[in-house]
Amino acid sequence: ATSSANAGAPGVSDSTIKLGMLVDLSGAFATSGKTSNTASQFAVDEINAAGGVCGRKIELVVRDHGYDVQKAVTAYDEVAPQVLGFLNVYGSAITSALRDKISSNDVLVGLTAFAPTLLGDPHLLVVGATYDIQAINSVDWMVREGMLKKGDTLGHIYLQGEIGENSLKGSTFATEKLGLKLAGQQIKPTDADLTSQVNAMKAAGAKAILLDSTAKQTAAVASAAQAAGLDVPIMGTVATFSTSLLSTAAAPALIKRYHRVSGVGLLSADTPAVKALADKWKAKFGAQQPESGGAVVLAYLSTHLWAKIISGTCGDLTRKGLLAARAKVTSFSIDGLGPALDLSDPAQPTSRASQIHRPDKGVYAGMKLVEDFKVSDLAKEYQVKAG
Amino acid sequence: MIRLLELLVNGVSLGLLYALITLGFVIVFKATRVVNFAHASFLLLGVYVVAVAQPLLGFAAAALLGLAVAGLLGLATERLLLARVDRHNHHAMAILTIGLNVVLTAELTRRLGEQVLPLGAPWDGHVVHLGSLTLPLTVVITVVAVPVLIGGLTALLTLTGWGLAMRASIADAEGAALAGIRLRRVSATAWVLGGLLATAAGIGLASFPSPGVSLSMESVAIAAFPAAIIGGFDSLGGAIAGGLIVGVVQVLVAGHQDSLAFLGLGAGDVVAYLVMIVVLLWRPSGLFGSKEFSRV
Amino acid sequence: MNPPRLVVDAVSVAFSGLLALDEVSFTVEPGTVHAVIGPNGAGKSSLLNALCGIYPVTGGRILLDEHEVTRQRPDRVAALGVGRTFQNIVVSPRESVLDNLMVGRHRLTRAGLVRTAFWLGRREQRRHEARVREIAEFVGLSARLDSTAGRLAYGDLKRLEFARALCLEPRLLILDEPVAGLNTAESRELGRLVVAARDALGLTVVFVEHDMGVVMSIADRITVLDFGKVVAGGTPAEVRRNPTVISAYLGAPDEDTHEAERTPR
Amino acid sequence: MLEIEGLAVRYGAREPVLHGVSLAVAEAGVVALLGANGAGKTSLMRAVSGTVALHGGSVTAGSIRFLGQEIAGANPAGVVARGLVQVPEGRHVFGPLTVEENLDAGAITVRSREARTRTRHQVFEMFPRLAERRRQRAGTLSGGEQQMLAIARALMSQPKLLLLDEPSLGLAPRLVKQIGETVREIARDGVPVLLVEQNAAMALSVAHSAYLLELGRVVLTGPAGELSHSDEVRRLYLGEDAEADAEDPGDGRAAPQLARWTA
Amino acid sequence: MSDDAIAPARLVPAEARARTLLPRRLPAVAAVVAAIVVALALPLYVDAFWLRIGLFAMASAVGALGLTILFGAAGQLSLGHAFFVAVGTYGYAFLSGGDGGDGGRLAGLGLPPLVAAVLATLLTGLCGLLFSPVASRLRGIYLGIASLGLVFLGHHLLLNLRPVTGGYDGRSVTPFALGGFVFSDAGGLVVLGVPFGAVENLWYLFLAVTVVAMLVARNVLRGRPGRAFRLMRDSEVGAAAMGVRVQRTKAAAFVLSSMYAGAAGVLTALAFQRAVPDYFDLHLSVDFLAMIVLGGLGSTSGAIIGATFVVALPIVLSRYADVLPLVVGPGQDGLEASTAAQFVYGALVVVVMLTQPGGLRALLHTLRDRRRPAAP
Ligand SMILES: Nc1ncnc2c1ncn2[C@@H]1O[C@H](COP(=O)(O)OP(=O)(O)OP(=O)(O)O)[C@@H](O)[C@H]1O
Ligand SMILES: Nc1ncnc2c1ncn2[C@@H]1O[C@H](COP(=O)(O)OP(=O)(O)OP(=O)(O)O)[C@@H](O)[C@H]1O
Ligand SMILES: [Mg+2]
Ligand SMILES: [Mg+2]
Repeated sequence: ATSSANAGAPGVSDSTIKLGMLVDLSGAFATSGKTSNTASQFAVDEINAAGGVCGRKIELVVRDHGYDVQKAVTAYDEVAPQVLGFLNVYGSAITSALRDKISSNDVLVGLTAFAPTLLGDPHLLVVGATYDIQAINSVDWMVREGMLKKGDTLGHIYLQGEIGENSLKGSTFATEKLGLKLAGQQIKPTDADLTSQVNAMKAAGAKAILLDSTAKQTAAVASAAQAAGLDVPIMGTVATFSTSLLSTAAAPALIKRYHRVSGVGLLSADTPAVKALADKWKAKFGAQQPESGGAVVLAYLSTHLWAKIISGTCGDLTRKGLLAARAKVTSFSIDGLGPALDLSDPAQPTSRASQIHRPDKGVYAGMKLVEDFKVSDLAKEYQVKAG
Repeated sequence: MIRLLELLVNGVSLGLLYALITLGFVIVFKATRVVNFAHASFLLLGVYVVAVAQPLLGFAAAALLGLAVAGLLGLATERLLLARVDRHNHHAMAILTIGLNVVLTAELTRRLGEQVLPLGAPWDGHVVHLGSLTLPLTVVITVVAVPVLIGGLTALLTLTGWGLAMRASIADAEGAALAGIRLRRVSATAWVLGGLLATAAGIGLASFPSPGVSLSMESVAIAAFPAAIIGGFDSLGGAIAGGLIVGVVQVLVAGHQDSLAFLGLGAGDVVAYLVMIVVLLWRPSGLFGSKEFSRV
Repeated sequence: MNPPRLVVDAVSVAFSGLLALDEVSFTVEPGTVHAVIGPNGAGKSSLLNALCGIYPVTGGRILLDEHEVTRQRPDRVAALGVGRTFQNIVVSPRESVLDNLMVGRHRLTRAGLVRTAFWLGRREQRRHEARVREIAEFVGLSARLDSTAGRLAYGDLKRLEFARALCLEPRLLILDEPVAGLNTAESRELGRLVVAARDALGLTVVFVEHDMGVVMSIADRITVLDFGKVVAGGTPAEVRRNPTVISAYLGAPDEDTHEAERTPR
Repeated sequence: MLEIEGLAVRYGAREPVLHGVSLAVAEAGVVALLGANGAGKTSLMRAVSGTVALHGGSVTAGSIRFLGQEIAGANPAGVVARGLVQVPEGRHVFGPLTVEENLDAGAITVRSREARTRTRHQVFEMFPRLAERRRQRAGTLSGGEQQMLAIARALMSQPKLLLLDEPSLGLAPRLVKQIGETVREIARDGVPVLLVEQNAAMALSVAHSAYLLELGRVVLTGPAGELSHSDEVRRLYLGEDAEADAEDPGDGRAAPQLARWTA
Repeated sequence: MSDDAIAPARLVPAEARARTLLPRRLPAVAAVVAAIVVALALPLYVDAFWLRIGLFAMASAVGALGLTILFGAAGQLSLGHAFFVAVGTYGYAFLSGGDGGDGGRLAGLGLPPLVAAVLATLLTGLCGLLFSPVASRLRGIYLGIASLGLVFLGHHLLLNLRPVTGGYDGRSVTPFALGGFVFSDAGGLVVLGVPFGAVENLWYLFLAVTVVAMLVARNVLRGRPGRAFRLMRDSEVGAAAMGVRVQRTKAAAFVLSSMYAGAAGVLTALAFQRAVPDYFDLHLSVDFLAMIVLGGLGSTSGAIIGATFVVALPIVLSRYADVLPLVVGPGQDGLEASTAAQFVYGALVVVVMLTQPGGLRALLHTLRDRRRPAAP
């Protein structure tokens, strides 16, 4: 094989810096993949228009893995020698499969996931609060809002795997600290009918439901709760919402009961940076709103974050240099898009702040702000267990 | 007690929908010996059409259109693809359906993505209260309509000439041809039925309290398999019984997840398969399936 | 190895309410060719299936020399040296005739998965293949060894089954309607092969056949079944004169047509 | 009624198994088709009934006309609908169905319920055994019983022309006689029969004319009585030739030999 | 159903045939030699992308060989193959993995890789044996769906047996090593100016395993067990009457095929360098089925051709799909290249089955026969 021949700085030439993206463009998560891709490209265009970083333009090398591990591994092998780092590797199964390669290549990789178990590895970049912390912040918020009182039962419906299990750590911590009871129900990403889980929640006397699921399942839970006569608030984490939910039969239930916790900002936020982003999106897609405003924001934010990191190592544009530069970023934020991010300790979340959102058909991307970035006391106290 | 009853009724309804999915699959398999790996795609395509057409045509017309499209897809599969393969080569046909499934899935994935399309059924969002039971209207409709549907189908298969023709050609193709039965017509009917039943089941599955049509419905279709086997493949009554058992087991396991923690998290589906394996060890052709006999 | 004696002692076989065999008893002397005849549905095939352990015996005993074979698994019975043919031909239609015959050697060969996997059964296999070719030559299938069995005409399939039974190197040979579907000359030829095989290999033969020409010419003794019971037995000459047999089975003598039923000389 | 001309049939890409066979069945009477194993009798029948395609074969040349219409390559069901019905080699009864259902399936092309009941009575009369077993699954019948069922099923469709492929196969002598009678009766009732038989004696005794097929070609044809006196037929099919007898291997052919296996 | 099943009918006496054997076989022998030379030289010329595909294809080919024995010969449909592959993968990862990997969460026995690989294969056979009471009692589609249960059961176990499997996150795989030589990128071996990393080294290991697996499968299929399998497939009663112990033989076929799957699992582990649960799903099982039928059911060469087709085609297509008309590059609007690749792949499967219902292998045979019209 002839690949990894030119040692030194893969992906860097005198005029360009290449960054890889391994996303799903044709599989079940193609919408997310395309969204991140577009938003990252927006950011790259801005950066390049402003002269690039370290005097070089950023170039994205995008590969589709269709959420297929085998394709992802071959695509990684193909792309890795040509890029300085990976702006985005999408999908937890994919990330898991690539972890060893990532460390042995010593390459920095941005993720679209918030698992605390991904922390501790300096090669992986998790943007914003992790699942456990978001769960804590949301329980804290529900208690502050009077939705839950000491002694109440919180029902937690969580996904099998990375998201759910980490989120469960947070809810367990919060309920213990706040004197609540916890009733858990695990679901699979493919479960479509969640009636039995909701019924179990009802039986357990849940006063509120914390939800980690796919967006479709959010609607399923909301409808099932309505069907079962379980009239309680539903608090979802990041991935639990997509804009099109508001056109399903579940919309009334969602508008009535549903809130979401998020580690990044809203596309409907009223700051210049966000407005510019939203305008770009509108210019490109017209009336068609993004399925997930959060994904747009995250990808856009991360891309700018990467530019920031790279600019910290212009003298040493190597993978090692990049990893070192990462730790130099201690406070990065774009107004309205995210909280201040501190990348200095790979073992700690880059932020512990969350926003609370709720659906609103009248707002761009279907979500409006309820409470701005806030780190709850519980979240401050909580010790993240890095993977 | 009430809760248990609610769980049971929900389980039964789910099981009946499983039975319907399986039935389409089984009829195709019995009549043509082809394992239709695209069955789940048929289901999804059918309901997708319903969901897309529904804002324009209204639910009833859209449902008919969805059924028609899935039926036609079945017909086209049989006529345009399978009919061109040597009729004894069931393996080749099965793999053909895999290829077809790849194409259908790719297209449906492209169109659906992460969306959830509302089905717009008139019973969506409605809940009925029976005594102290709270049940979605869909569940009530399912519990009534599916047995009627299956009963009708059973009658069709056992009492009519068409059913006899079907069973005869299943038993011996050459003998059937020599009795004047049109084999191609029988298999085409089976494929059409397969598409229709899948779509009918899909409409049930996508109805409230499910949020609507989404990609994950394909994997629900797979969950129907243990039901088919437990009941016994060639028995309609078995399909119902198997569906019931699986539906109820899944619902019960999910309802008692905490006390079943020793099985690991999320054991619902797995338990259905375990039940299936136990049943098979006890009765290799399922609970109601006819024993394969061979005499020499 | 001497041919075995087969003792069928009060054997009964029942299928959900239907008594297919009702206390059937007879003895097949070593080295003889023994025919079982009777009307359709009399239970002849059921009897053969019971002998091979394919049908469950509900009463009585079957002895092959000193071995009790009642209720043994079919493969155990085969291991005792019982080879058979089937009334409704059973072959692997997609395999070559040679492979179909080689399966007959199964019980005589030992190469299991491991030995076969590592080239250790080769010598053995070659020896057995040579023998199979001999047997194919004997029944007249040599020319068709490489053809797939599904392409054979009915008569050749019959020969294939016969040859495969011989490939077991049986001591007891069981044939279910071996000449059905063969014309008179071919039937006679096959009958001759059966006798030749018995003489050369030292076999005891039990066979069911409706072709009286063949039965009368090659059987040493005959047992007649009707409705699952033995209704007559004896030498061909005795049986042919038996009025019960004539009325229940042969039909009234009707000399002008039924040449095939006449014993050739 | 049935005219076959220059018929050639082949399976897959192999050599044809019939080479230009011509044969005719008149409006009445029985035509016997004789031939050794593998001569192509069954293939001819399959070509006529259209089932040859189910065996991967096809008609490559020649014509088959039934009631004046070309049926070569037609769909078997279409052929049956025209009144041409075949009893196949190997019975092909519907194993999991009961005897009665088998008969019903045979009559599926018959519209009139009354006619169906009537024919059912007739076949039960002909084969009382089947009446006894009417609720038994066909697959568990004895070989001979299945053969009866196959014949009965074909009769249920009230054919205009009947093709019988070895109807006596596996039947007891008494029934063979009876089948002979039946064939004669069927023909007398106005349904001509094309009969393939290994039991040449029976076949020739009921047939009016006969054909002798060898290696896919007609080698002899004529009135049945004439054929039964030809040397070849007598030797091969009627077993009347002294030379071929078991006790007299004087035909120059060495009897095949097989030695014992020494392991 | 050996590879010669399609050879023209031979009426030549045995001795005469033996004499003509060599010259007739010569082209075939030459082809095999050429293939081996090419396979051996490949790592020197093509890059890691292709070699990686080759690794995946070979790993799958080994699994497909197992399924061809089970389904092609013994007629036992299994959709549980993915489960057994998973057992092989995780078995190897566990047996060879060091204790306390992944921050002390993972257990491992730390056995030498070769020993671990062999034991993992045997372990998979054991799992097959445990399931064989079911496998030997069921037939056809019933077994297919019963074994489907294994995939779900397996996935459940993979997620829940944390200390062994690492849960949803999977666990990393110890690189293969033989006598102190480690098959990893760290080796630093350079051959003819080409640096030999994990992929290049593994290529040879996989090649060796695949060739052995193929020869073993061929022997089994052509020999006594293969014949017993096939008669059993066509008639269990018939097989029993020939002295075949039906239940035991079915179990044996199942165990053997599981061991193949186990070996495939070990190779998969090495090719991925990590074991992740999501790979071992129903799709994988169905893919195996597609491989053996697309290649040509029941033949060893068919399994290999089929595996290459099913594994390589989608990856290659989606890599090069942007050359198709109407297709846009990643991230642009329109028909996504990989979606187009899926269309093409699905359509090709359909086309192959329509035109070559006997599988791709038959196509090769036709081509060969056309080139050599006048075979003696
Ligand atoms: N598996 C079975 N289940 C139910 N009945 C059976 C079964 N096998 C045989 N029988 C019945 O038992 C009787 C005897 O059948 P058997 O096959 O032994 O007859 P046979 O003497 O061989 O007749 P033939 O000469 O027609 O082959 C038949 O009436 C048949 O219907
Ligand atoms: N399905 C088939 N595929 C290939 N060849 C076949 C097939 N069926 C029959 N043949 C071949 O066609 C030739 C004629 O066979 P056919 O069955 O027509 O003979 P037959 O006269 O009916 O013989 P029999 O008296 O044994 O029934 C034989 O050589 C046979 O091998
Ligand atoms: Mg019999
Ligand atoms: Mg014939």
